[in-house]
Parts: sequence; C-alpha cells; structure tokens
Amino acid sequence: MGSIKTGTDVVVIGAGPGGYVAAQRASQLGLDVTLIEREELGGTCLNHGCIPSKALISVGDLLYKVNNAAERGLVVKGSVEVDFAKTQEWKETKVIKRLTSGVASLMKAGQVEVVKGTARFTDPHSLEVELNDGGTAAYTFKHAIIATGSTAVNPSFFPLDGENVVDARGALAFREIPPRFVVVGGGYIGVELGIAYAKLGSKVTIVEATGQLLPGTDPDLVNVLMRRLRRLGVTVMLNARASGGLQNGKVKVQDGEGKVHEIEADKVLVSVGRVPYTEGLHLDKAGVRVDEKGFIPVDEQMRTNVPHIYAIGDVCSPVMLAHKASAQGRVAAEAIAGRPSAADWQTVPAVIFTDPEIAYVGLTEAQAREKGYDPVVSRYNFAAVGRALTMGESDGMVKLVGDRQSGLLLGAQMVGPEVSELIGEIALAIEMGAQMEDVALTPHYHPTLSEGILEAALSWMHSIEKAGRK
Amino acid sequence: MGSIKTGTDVVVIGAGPGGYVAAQRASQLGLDVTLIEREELGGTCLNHGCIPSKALISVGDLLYKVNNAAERGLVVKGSVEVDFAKTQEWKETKVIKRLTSGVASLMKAGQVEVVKGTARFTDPHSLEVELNDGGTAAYTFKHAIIATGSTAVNPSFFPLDGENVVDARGALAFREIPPRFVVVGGGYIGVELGIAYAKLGSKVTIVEATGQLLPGTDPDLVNVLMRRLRRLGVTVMLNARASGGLQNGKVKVQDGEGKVHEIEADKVLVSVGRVPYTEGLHLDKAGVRVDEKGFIPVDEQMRTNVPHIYAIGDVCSPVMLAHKASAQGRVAAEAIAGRPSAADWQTVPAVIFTDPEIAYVGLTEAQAREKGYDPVVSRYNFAAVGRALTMGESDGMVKLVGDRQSGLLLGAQMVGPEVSELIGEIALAIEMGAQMEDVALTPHYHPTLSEGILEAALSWMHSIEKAGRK
Amino acid sequence: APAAGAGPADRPRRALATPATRRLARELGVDINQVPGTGPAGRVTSDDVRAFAARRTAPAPA
Ligand SMILES: Cc1cc2nc3c(=O)[nH]c(=O)nc-3n(C[C@H](O)[C@H](O)[C@H](O)COP(=O)(O)OP(=O)(O)OC[C@H]3O[C@@H](n4cnc5c(N)ncnc54)[C@H](O)[C@@H]3O)c2cc1C
Ligand SMILES: Cc1cc2nc3c(=O)[nH]c(=O)nc-3n(C[C@H](O)[C@H](O)[C@H](O)COP(=O)(O)OP(=O)(O)OC[C@H]3O[C@@H](n4cnc5c(N)ncnc54)[C@H](O)[C@@H]3O)c2cc1C
Repeated sequence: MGSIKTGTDVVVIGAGPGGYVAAQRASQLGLDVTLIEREELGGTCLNHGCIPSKALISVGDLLYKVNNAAERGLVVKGSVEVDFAKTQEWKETKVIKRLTSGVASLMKAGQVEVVKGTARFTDPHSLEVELNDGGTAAYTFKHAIIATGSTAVNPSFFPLDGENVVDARGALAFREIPPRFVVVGGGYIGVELGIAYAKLGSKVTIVEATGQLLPGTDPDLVNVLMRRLRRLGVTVMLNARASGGLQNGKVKVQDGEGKVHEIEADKVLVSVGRVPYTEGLHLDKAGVRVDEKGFIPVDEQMRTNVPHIYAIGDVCSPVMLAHKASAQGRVAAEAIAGRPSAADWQTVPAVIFTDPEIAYVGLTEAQAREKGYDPVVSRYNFAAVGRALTMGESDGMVKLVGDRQSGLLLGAQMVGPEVSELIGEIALAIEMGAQMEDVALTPHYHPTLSEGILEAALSWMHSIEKAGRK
Repeated sequence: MGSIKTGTDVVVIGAGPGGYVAAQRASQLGLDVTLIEREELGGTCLNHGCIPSKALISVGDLLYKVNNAAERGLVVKGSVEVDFAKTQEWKETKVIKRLTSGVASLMKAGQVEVVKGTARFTDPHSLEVELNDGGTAAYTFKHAIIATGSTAVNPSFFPLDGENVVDARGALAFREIPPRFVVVGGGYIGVELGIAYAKLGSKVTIVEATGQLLPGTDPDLVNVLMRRLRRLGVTVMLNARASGGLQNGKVKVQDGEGKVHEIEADKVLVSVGRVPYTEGLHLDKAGVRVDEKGFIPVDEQMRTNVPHIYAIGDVCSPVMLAHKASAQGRVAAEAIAGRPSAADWQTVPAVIFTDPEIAYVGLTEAQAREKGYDPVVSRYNFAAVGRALTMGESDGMVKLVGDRQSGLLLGAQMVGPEVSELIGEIALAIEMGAQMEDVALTPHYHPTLSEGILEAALSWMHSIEKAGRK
Repeated sequence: APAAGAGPADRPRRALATPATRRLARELGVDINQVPGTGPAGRVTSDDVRAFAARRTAPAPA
C-alpha cells in the first residue's frame, strides 16, 4: 500500500467551491482529474459557510416578517413557533445534501476520480493521501491545484471550547436556539449569524473591537443596518473587547472607556477572521512558497512559484469569497488545458446578507478619488421606490459613483431589499465599461427594486447636466 | 371664465407614469410646464395598476409562505388571519398615498403647475380644462404631450356591473376577500390578481379563451407556473369562454368541447385587454390622427402627425407598460427641449408577478431564428442554484438565447424566485451588446439567484466550445 | 463579503474593455493595455484588438 502510484493529469486538493469547480472544468476540457477531499464535497461554503448560513437567515427572515405584518393585515392568532430541529433537518437534507449530491453527480458525469482522504505532497510531482477509510494511496500528477481553503481563527484571548464557545461552523450546527447569544467579532459572518438567531428568538449581543460593524464597509450602509439592529433588539458594543472565554455563563467585555461588562450567554460565536489553511500539506516538499501570512502567492493564471502547481480560493488571497474561488478554479483548469484564461476581472462584488442586505462593487467615492478620478455620487432611497413600498421594505438606498469626465460607472454601494441580486447588474456594467448613461437609458421594469439603480443613474446624469460636464 | 388663456411652454395631459415623468423632465430642462389630470397623480399605474396589485401580491405571498414553512421548522400554532380592511388601508395609505404624494412633491419642486380637471383640445395650440372644482380654464401651449393612457375593455359578452363584475381597478379595491373568485381572461393582470386572491383565501377559477395562460409567453415558463397553480388550488380553464355575466351567483363557461359549466362566484374580474383612451379629448380639433385601433402613431421622438404635439405611454402603442411610458416621457420632454433623444432602446423587459415570477427580455429562440441568427439556447434550473434552495424556492429556470456565430446574448426567458430583479442584468447586457462570454466571465456573488444566469452563460459557452464555434 | 470591491485587477492603467474583448486579446497574444481604444470613454473594442494584432503581424511591404 502506498507504493503503487496512480498517475493523473491534474490532482485537485480540496473540494470546496474552488476545487470542485476546477475539477469539473478540467474534466470538461478533456483532462484526467483526481479530486482529493477529506470531508464532504462542497467544502466550507456548502457545508459550513455560505449555504447553511443563508438557509438559517431565510427562515429567520420569514418568521420576522410574518410577526411584523400586522400593519399589512396579517394577524398571527396564536403564534408561529420555531421547531429548530426541523429547521436543522431541512437545512441538512433539503439544502446542503441536495447541493453536495449535485456536486457528486457533476464529478461522476465528468469522470473525476474522487478520493476521500487527506493529501500531502511528497515531491513536486507526487503526493500521498491518508485515506479516510484507512491506508494510504499515492499519486503522481502533471499538474496540481491547491484548493485547501481557510479556517477560522481560534484566538488565544477567547479560545473555542467546541461546545459553548464555537466558530461559525459550530454556530450553524446548534441543536437549539440559544436564549442568549454573544457574537465576538462584528465582521460579516458574525453579523449575519447574529441577526439570524435574533430573528429566531435569541437575545443577541455583538462585540466589535473597532468603531464600526462590518469594518471596511461604507458607513452610509452600516448606518441603515444599525437602525434595523436596534429595532431587532440586537445589542451592539463597538470599540469593545471580549476576552477570557465563557465563565459561569458570562462573557467579560471591556468597553471603549475601559469599563468591564459581564454579558450573560448560553452560546458564544467567535468570528474574528479566517486564515489560509495548508496544515499538513507539506508544501515545502513540493517547493511551493507561502507569504508571511500563510497565503500562497499566485500569478494571473493562478500559478504558484512552481509553474505546474496552482492555488485557488481562500488559500491564495485574503478576499475569501466562494465565487472568487470558483472563478479562479475555472481559470486554473483552463490554463492547465493551455487556454489563455486569466483572473483579470475588474471587480468582485461583495454582499452581506444582513437585514436589510448590503452589497457593493467597484470603487467608493474615496477609492475613486485616490485613483485619480473625479467622482460624482448620486443616491436614491428605496423609500421612493414603488416596489420597495409594496414589499413593506423601504429602508435603504442605492449609491452610484461615476467619473465626471468620462461618465464611467465606477462603483455602487447599496443597502436595502434584495440588493444581493441588484448588484449583478452593476457588476456586469463595470466589467463592460458602461457609462452611467448606459444604465440610465436601459429600460428597467416597473415596479422593481432595480428602478432604484435606474433613478440613481438618471439623477447622476441630471446633476452632471446641471453642473455642465465639459 | 374660460376666456382668459394661460400660456405655457408644455402642457402634459394625464399624470400617469408617462405624463408625470415627462412633466418632471421638461421642468428640469427649464421649460414652463402645466400638467392636467382629472383623477389622482400617478395614473393607472400608481392608483389602480402596477403598485396596488404588487402590494396585494406581496401580502398574499407572505401568508402563503408562512403557511407552507412547516418543513423549514416554522409551525403556525393557531392561524395567521387576514384582516383585509387593514391590508387595504395599508395599501392605500402606506403605499399608494406615499407614492402619489411623492409625485406631488416632485411636481412642486419642479414648479410644474398641476391642474385638476379634464382636458380637451380646442385647436392645435390651445385646450380647455373642465376643472374638477367647477368651471373651466383655457391654456395655450407651444407643445403638448398626450399621456392619457388606456382603459380596460368592457366586453359585451361579459359586461361589467361595477359591483360584482369588475375590471382590475375594481378587483384591487375589494373590501372583502371574495370566497369564490372567477377571472375572465388569463393575461398577466388576471393571473397576477387570481394568484393574489388565491393566496389570500379565495377559491379561484381562471377562464382563458386560448390554449395557454399568458398568451405570447414562452410555454416553458408557463408550464412551471401551471404546476404551481395546481398546488395553489387555482382552477385554470383553457380554450374556454365565459359569457352572459354573473347570473344567480354563477358564471357560464363553455369549454373547448362545447360543454357548458356553471362556476359559482362571488366576484368576477373581467380582464380581457386594454384600449387606448382618448375619449372627449377632441383630438380632431388639434388635428392629431389615431390609427384604426385608436392608438396615436408617433415617431422615434414621440411626435404625432402634428409636430409640436407628442404622445407617450399606453395611448400610443399596444406595449402597455409603465416604464415604457416613463422612458417615452423623458424622450418627449428632451425632444421638446431640443435634445437629440430618441426611443431607440433595443428591449423592453417584461415581468409577470406570478408565483414563481416570470420575466423575459430580448429574443426567444424562435424570434432569433426568424431574424436570421443561429440561436443556441442554454438553460439552468433553480433547483441547482444554492440560493434558491436556501430560500425554499427552487422551481423554475433561466434560459439564455445566444447567437452561435457572434456570441451575442440575444434574449433571456426566466421563471423563478426574484426573476423580476434578475432581468435587469440581462436588459443591460443586451443594451450594451454583450456577448455571452461577458456574462460568463463577470463574477456573480455566491450564493445569489443571479448565479442561475452565470451558470446558464457558462454552460452556453461550454456547449459552443464542444460543438466548435468556427 | 469582506474586503472585496478592490478586485485583483484594480490596478492603474487598466484598459477599459469587456471580458470577451480581454479574452480575445489574450487569444491573439496582444497586451490589451497597449491597444488604443476607439469606443465610448476610450473603451477598447474587439475590432481595436484585431486591428492591433493585424498591424503587429502584417508582413512588411516587399
Ligand atoms: C459562516 C460562513 C459564511 C460564509 N458566507 C459566504 C458567502 O455568503 N459568500 C461567499 O462568497 N463566501 C462566504 N463564505 C466564505 C466561503 O465559504 C469561502 O470563501 C469558500 O468556501 C472558499 O472556497 P475554497 O474552495 O477556497 O475552500 P473551502 O471551501 O474552505 O474548501 C477547502 C476544502 O479543502 C479540504 N482540505 C483542506 N486540506 C486538505 C487536505 N490536506 N487534503 C484533503 N482535503 C483538504 C477541506 O476539508 C475543505 O473541504 C462564508 C464562510 C463562512 C465560514
Ligand atoms: C392591474 C394592472 C396592473 C398593472 N401592472 C403593471 C406592471 O406591473 N408593470 C407595468 O409596467 N405596467 C403595469 N400595468 C400597466 C400600467 O399601469 C400602464 O402601462 C401605465 O399606467 C401607462 O401609463 P400612462 O402614463 O400611459 O397612462 P395612465 O397611467 O393610464 O395615466 C393616464 C392618466 O391620464 C388621465 N387622463 C385621461 N384622459 C384625461 C383627460 N382628458 N384629461 C385629464 N386627464 C386625463 C387619467 O385619469 C390617468 O390618470 C398594469 C395595469 C393594470 C390595470
């Protein structure tokens, strides 16, 4: 065992949205592919990340909506109760399982050999797999794609205990809704899950070390969210530091003035960042270099310093997003097949599934100015968008950033209903090099939320017209 | 009275989405504008059409969703009841009224003179208004924009009685949810309202004279809708003709085989089409020509046969959509101000707020072939889109039509969750002359419904690649 | 949804061109940032890329 080496064109390590997409694409291009994964197909995203989080969010959403629809004439006589075991079962079987078996079928259809086990390099052209079923297997490969993803930081100031102090993976798997839930870290993962559990019935406190939730996000957007969090009864502590773990059902939090608060908690989610994961991979044996933060540097075709070894997804850069991983996976597969593909997109949209949702793409006003543009910003509030009113969801706005001289659409920042979907139009516009006028003159159906984009583009045009463009 | 004539640059007749947008734009461009409306600002769309229908649809939707969420762990203990008086009050005060007062503020801000009354031409440069408050007023104008919209057909075979047999305007204003509701005419207005009341609790029957609901819509989309209608308990009678009105609480319907059925009904909506409305306008005095169907023919700048008189919206063509009216209104206002604007958009998207929603834009496969393209169609089902599963809404699909040679994206037909918003991306793509590749290479956030578009575009690319493009 | 927005290619002097045009340039071995754009706002069109490639490979007149 372990001495018989199987040869393959491409070995892909890790079956997350980076790895499985790369494997599928490589097989489509006629390559012989081996995909190695030690857990479930689908990686973090399908099993413990994007997908399960959105499933819980959407259930919480529906509950919250119906409990707040009296003004619209929907009256709950009695109550709407959460059978959380049922919710979790649905999430596991009707959401995750369906998607992961979809991935399995794709792999089968593409004749990708799926190996369940943990891979480690033995030299630049071979690796060994510690099989989940026992034993090892060895592979030689012409090309490798490293797609081992990332893992949650386990901070020494608030160590996970795997039971009541958990990372997002743990929080997504709660068997019961925690009556009191503390979230340490106000990034998107913590805020999304905090809101979900708040809607499902938890008393939620979010502790964020900096002065703003969702650090790095346009404060105009976050302000709208903050108002909603207040209405949801979520406590937000800014400039505050939790430490010391959960002691006697309490979390110690030091606020900006140095005062220490004790917050009661049944469960604590620690979400203070994610780091690239290459543990036990023996990258050194393959000669693959990592940077000081542990990321694997790559070129536009996703090649590492070892030209026949590629890296994609969370493991190769701090923009840790599933669709970026998938797009990079396609580029790597195509590059291996000799195609002139490159990861040269202009923009990667960002979406946060809060309530209301937040989405942005391209440049903010400040970023545009830094790049030497002469940015003009227009805004349009959802309170004036007919469709938003008919949905009873009128908080939020669309901000569009355009360049005065060229009229180019440079970016959008949005907060409001369904902006997760609206951002698609802007991402395409930016990739196409659209001018604001292109958006303003494209008919948008009435009544839709995307009229918010149309109106912002129109008002941008009209403000330029008033000011005089040339 | 009536003898003092007020002069104005532009008079706009009708304050629907055509007229009020034209008035606003003309005033922005420095013109002196008078807007004449005999009912509420906002026209059919805001008061009796798009907006109130979507308000009722969204309330019905929420009720239906929560009553069908047991699998997701939301258990209604007791019941969720509809207080329809409350629903209607919300619709009137929190939706319609807000939007119409928004229009009023816009007019005020633009110093548009709003005159409440009924206009009629007296000669090509003047008109008279029968004021709602009594008396008449006379205006001379340099330019006129006719935006008098359309009205529901009142068919002799099933005459409205204004009480139990009503048009859409009547059906939107019901004080109670009719226990048994018959819809005569399976176009989008009838189907949207049929579904809304079905979700709110009515037993609904839709009677359609042709062999398909939503005539003119891609049957692939309608099939998905038909399955949902069955689940909703809506009875659909195709190739069927209702006639004779409501007699003793019954509607007589003759089916395709000539058999006559008697359907019990409390209320009947007759929605068998809309016709342009120019009654009492005295177009002849202005010399404005109408065609045999009553529409006012216009050129690309919305000019009628009388060069200083324009017509926009429902009154000028059978594509009766609010956003088309608004876009034409902007063109007319800009043309009057001497700008080189034209109604030369490639596409007007169509959306139907059924469950699931339907949306399409550009060419279908058959239309593309007719135009001499070599169309290739790709589809992607929402059942394979992660976001759709997390929402519990996985019925439906995205169909993209592209030209084999040029790779141009020619059209999209979609049915599924939120396709009303997804269509915005495709409409922009078509206006920008995008190729399928542009869509396929633009990062789409994961997990979103718009990944359905991405996947369809990718699979289009890959099928062409297999078949060989050149 | 963390620090996105600043895509990998948010670099200075990036040619304005659609994804399909960029791919065409790579296929033809053309550095798109060298191609003068004739489209709106200086957008590099696929015709610009083809013309550039043709000029580059055109045999010198005999
Ligand atoms: C709670 C949460 C919510 C999120 N929500 C979103 C969101 O809405 N949108 C979004 O874009 N992103 C979201 N993300 C981030 C997203 O999950 C990641 O960006 C994405 O999963 C990265 O994909 P990947 O293929 O690079 O790695 P991963 O998905 O992490 O997959 C890596 C795989 O490699 C396997 N592996 C590692 N080492 C080995 C080895 N030596 N041998 C064999 N197998 C190995 C692992 O078991 C794992 O399955 C979220 C993350 C979390 C935690
Ligand atoms: C139930 C229903 C649902 C609909 N849903 C949608 C939808 O979702 N999306 C969509 O795009 N379209 C929809 N429509 C169609 C949409 O309402 C029309 O296309 C749109 O209103 C047309 O705008 P308009 O400005 O041309 O005319 P209108 O909105 O009809 O406005 C015309 C105005 O002119 C006034 N008027 C007429 N004659 C005179 C006169 N002589 N003097 C003074 N005033 C006069 C009328 O009172 C009216 O207010 C729907 C229609 C209905 C009935």
